[in-house]
Amino acid sequence: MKATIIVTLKPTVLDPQGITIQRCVQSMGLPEVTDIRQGKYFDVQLADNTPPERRKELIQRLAKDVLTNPVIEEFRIDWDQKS
Amino acid sequence: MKATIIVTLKPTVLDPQGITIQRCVQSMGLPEVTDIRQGKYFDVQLADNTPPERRKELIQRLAKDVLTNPVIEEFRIDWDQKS
Amino acid sequence: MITEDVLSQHGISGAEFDRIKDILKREPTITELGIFSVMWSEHCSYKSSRVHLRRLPTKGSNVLQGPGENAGIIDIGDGLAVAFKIESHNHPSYIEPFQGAATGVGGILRDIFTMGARPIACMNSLRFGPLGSTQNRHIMEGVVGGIAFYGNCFGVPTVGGEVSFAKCYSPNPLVNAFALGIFEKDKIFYGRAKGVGNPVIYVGAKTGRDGIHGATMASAGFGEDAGAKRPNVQIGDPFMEKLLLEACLEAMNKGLIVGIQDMGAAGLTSSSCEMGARAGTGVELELDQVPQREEAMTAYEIMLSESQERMLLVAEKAREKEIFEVFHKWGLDAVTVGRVTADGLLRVKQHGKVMAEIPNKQLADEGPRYERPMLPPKSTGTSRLDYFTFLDGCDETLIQEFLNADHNPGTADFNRLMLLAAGSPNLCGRQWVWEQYDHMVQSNTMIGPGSDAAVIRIKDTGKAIAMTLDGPAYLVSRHPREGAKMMVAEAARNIVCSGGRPVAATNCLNFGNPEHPEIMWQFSEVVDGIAEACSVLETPITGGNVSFYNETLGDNIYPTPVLGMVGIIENLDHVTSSGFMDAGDSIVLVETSRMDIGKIDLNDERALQFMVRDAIQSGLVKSAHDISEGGLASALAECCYGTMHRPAIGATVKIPSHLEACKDLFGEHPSRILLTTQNASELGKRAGAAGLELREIGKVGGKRFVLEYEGQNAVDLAIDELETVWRRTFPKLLS
Amino acid sequence: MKFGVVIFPGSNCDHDCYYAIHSVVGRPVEFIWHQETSVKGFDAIVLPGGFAYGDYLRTGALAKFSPVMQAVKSFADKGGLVIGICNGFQILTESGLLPGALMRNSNMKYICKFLEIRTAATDTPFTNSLSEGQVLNIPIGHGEGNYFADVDTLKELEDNRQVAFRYVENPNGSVHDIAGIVNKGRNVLGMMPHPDRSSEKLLGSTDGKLIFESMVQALAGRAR
Ligand SMILES: Nc1ncnc2c1ncn2[C@@H]1O[C@H](COP(=O)(O)OP(=O)(O)O)[C@@H](O)[C@H]1O
Ligand SMILES: [Mg+2]
Repeated sequence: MKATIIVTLKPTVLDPQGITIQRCVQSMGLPEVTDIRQGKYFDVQLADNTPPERRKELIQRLAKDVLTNPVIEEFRIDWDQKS
Repeated sequence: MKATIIVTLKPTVLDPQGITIQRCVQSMGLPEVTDIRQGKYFDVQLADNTPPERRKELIQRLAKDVLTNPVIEEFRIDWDQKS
Repeated sequence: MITEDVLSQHGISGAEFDRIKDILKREPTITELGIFSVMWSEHCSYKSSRVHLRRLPTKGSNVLQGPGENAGIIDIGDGLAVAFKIESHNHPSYIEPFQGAATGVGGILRDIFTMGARPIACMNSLRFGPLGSTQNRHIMEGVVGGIAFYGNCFGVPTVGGEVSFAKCYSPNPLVNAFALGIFEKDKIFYGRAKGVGNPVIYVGAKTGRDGIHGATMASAGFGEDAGAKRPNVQIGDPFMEKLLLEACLEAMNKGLIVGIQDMGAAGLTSSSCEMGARAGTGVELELDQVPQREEAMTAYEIMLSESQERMLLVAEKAREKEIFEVFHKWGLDAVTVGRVTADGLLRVKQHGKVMAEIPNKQLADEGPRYERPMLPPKSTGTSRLDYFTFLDGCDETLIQEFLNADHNPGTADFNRLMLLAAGSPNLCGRQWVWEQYDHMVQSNTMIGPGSDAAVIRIKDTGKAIAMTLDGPAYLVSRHPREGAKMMVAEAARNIVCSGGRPVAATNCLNFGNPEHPEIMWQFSEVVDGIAEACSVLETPITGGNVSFYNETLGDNIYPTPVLGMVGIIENLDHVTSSGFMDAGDSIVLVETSRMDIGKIDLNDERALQFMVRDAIQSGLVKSAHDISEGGLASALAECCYGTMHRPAIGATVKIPSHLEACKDLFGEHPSRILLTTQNASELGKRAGAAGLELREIGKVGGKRFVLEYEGQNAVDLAIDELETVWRRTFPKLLS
Repeated sequence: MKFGVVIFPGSNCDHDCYYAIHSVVGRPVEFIWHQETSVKGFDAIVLPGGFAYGDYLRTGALAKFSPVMQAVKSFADKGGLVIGICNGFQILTESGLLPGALMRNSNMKYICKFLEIRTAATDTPFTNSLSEGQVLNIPIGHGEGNYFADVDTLKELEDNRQVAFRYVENPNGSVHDIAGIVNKGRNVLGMMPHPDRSSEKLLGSTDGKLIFESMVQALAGRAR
């Protein structure tokens, strides 16, 4: 059982990496790229015998308490129903 | 016009970051989490007047030539049709 | 429109509001109120501390610039000068340890290169609560990571500092960052908006809603709702800062810049009004020109934003274009956002309307000033840790082991105590911290972290600069004035031990709530202690920073002054480090005849420092180490541990017997230095002439660490075993 | 004989390399701004350490798009000597001038310290004055020095004896303890440790100087 957690900077928080990449890309001759924001992506694998109600709680906790710094980031969970 | 590019380490490449997180998770008492792999997530904004055929090429090129190091990484594009 | 509520949100008292109305001769607009609130905050106006700071000695033959500018400056000869300063970033680091510490480093670096100096070294002084708590560990990992992230990328070596632990910093850490830069002494730049009609140019990162009210945040304690204040934190971009450095120095070199100031606390507001106030001019800003990262920002937000990596400069009228070229070369935005005027006013325009109009002088220089009430504590009894301050913050069982040994020396196991001391949080090796810092970039680091003072050579001069940070908070908490004197003395001693002459100092005063009379008394005592010691040791204060309101849920931290001392080493042959060099060298203890605890005689200290400096310059000394926390035994062990150039080396030493074993081994008497030499008798003569006590106490060599006390081997350990404990503790505390 | 030290935005060992070559080794050296499109007139190119473009995205990833890199590439293709130190090594792998990639250190932390590396190949223009197995005392300073290459690439590196240096004690998780490699033509070296920080006694070691001196010797040989 898998889930994907995506952690991004809050929209108003400065993203120096994104800005730098975007500037570079522009000067490389891709002026159409007007903005890039970088985030983190986590593929999480859960043991197959994890009960469904526990899954939800688990992934939530993982996303909220471990993978996200709530001061500057926010997260989003993509549930993957496969496998 | 937006697209999302996700860059992950190739499955054959050891992910020190993932391992560190995995360890942290285990020590938190979440044994159900059997594997975590970390990747990068990019939200890319294109100028609205970019012609559709150019969009595809652009994002492909960005993903392949800039955002990914083919020695260790692979990428995936999520097209976002909104806006 | 401006209600009581609005005033209290801005931390402006009724009396202060009346003054604002007096100055303006009308009600302020909300933008003006915001501007006053940041400029008159404790952080920017020094309203509680100013009356005391005046007592610090600030003049000396080497001082080119004392307090009042972005950094202090001293003359180091050869036409060169160094600028240095220390600054706190405690509150932001509490809220977001990584970014808080990172932007602290960014801020102090800007203060240095704003003056035209190229930063060549950083240090930091860190205080955390005990690492038994997950939260404290998390804070420390974040803070150290943030400092490394910023300094390493910017390309300045982080060459020293200190880390210590005590309960009162849980979970409110102290993060004080120091930076030092070098330049030609006739190329100093100041934050002055001179020349009516000259353009005011904005360079660097775009303005967002970052850190709005950061300055007022740093001026209020944290209650339960600390979390709610979180969105204020700024993100650091060291790459942008590196570009700013190069571009600013290039523009300065080309003679394009009239005045320049970084946008630190209170951002655009403080930089513009302070530059105007210093030059006696007005500054008119057109906010529509300010590069903005977010939509629909109000004048209030733009003026108060604390987005990082921005500078404001005033250029020669005719040379605007050249400035733009330099900044564009480095890939940076530079935009004219206003001009210098003759009317002395800070005038802020947005969308064609005047949003604020305030006299610069009154705003920047004539903020409120308080003589807050002071109250000494009823009595200062003795504390069980007076001899062993390194135990503060340790587990109670560890403390008890030492206290028991102190009371019953006959039954004590000193091998065990030696290992416990070496593995205690305040004494153990800090490699975990400083191996994360690039301490070698710029290829000048002769002595990096881990010795008494760091030493940076100045290329092409045959000279070096020594620097150190010291802040013995526990001592200060016991006796603020004496503690402060001991702090200055120790810092100077560290410089002397590295072969330097202490020249000048900067200080960061971290205190609790100044509205509490006991805190204000501590503050005043500390200032007097620093003033006295700096006068005697001839090391004037060239600047500093005050951080009040370091409290959590009403508990104040220790009064924690941190002193940054800078010295000059005239000849690279004089550079000396603390580690023992060669087997067979004699180990010599030099001290004053008094065996005080918790207080210091500054004249004796001065004699000690002169004697050792002189001995080093005469080539008599192979290594020198100041004895501080953990006493003689710990200092000896530190000299034996492996360095980057040799493995651990043993020593056999007779510990002089004055009191009881535990105090003689681990007690922390001030004014003592350990030297190694091949000419102990010559050193003895010199010490005698100076009225100092000098004893040859042992020899370097072998693989064992042996401390003999009253005819017995009190400590007899393999040095490798001891070193392993010392080196492994820190990573262990964190895992 | 003229050395060129490239300055990328964010390079921060550019002056260190310049100083080592100019004042310690005593050879002519000039800076090359990253916008240059030619490296004509230079006999050896140094890509210095630092954080080019902040090391944002990946170390060395954005620097490879600087105009000068095209010129460096053709210079290298023609056999010119190129040394990449630390960030320079990362830029060389990103640009494809050297195989493999440099990943986060296995402990996830930046590491700055002196350590020992062992010379693994002496038949390169960068190591010709070293002896096989010679141990150098030299510092590292990096967060991403964990060298990675797939099995085939590694085999090729080993078969061609392209590994120039190995760590005596692996600090960062690099495969095969690799601290530095050369390309097949042996005219491009990438190494994580800093010879520029270990060329003077007062900095703690003069071992790094041997690498610059090897280059001088190689260039002198070529000129003959
Ligand atoms: N403890 C102190 N001792 C001496 N000078 C101080 C002290 N605290 C602040 N100052 C001086 O007051 C001035 C204002 O400091 P500060 O507001 O921290 O500057 P900045 O806005 O650059 O951070 C500086 O010149 C500083 O050196
Ligand atoms: Mg300033």
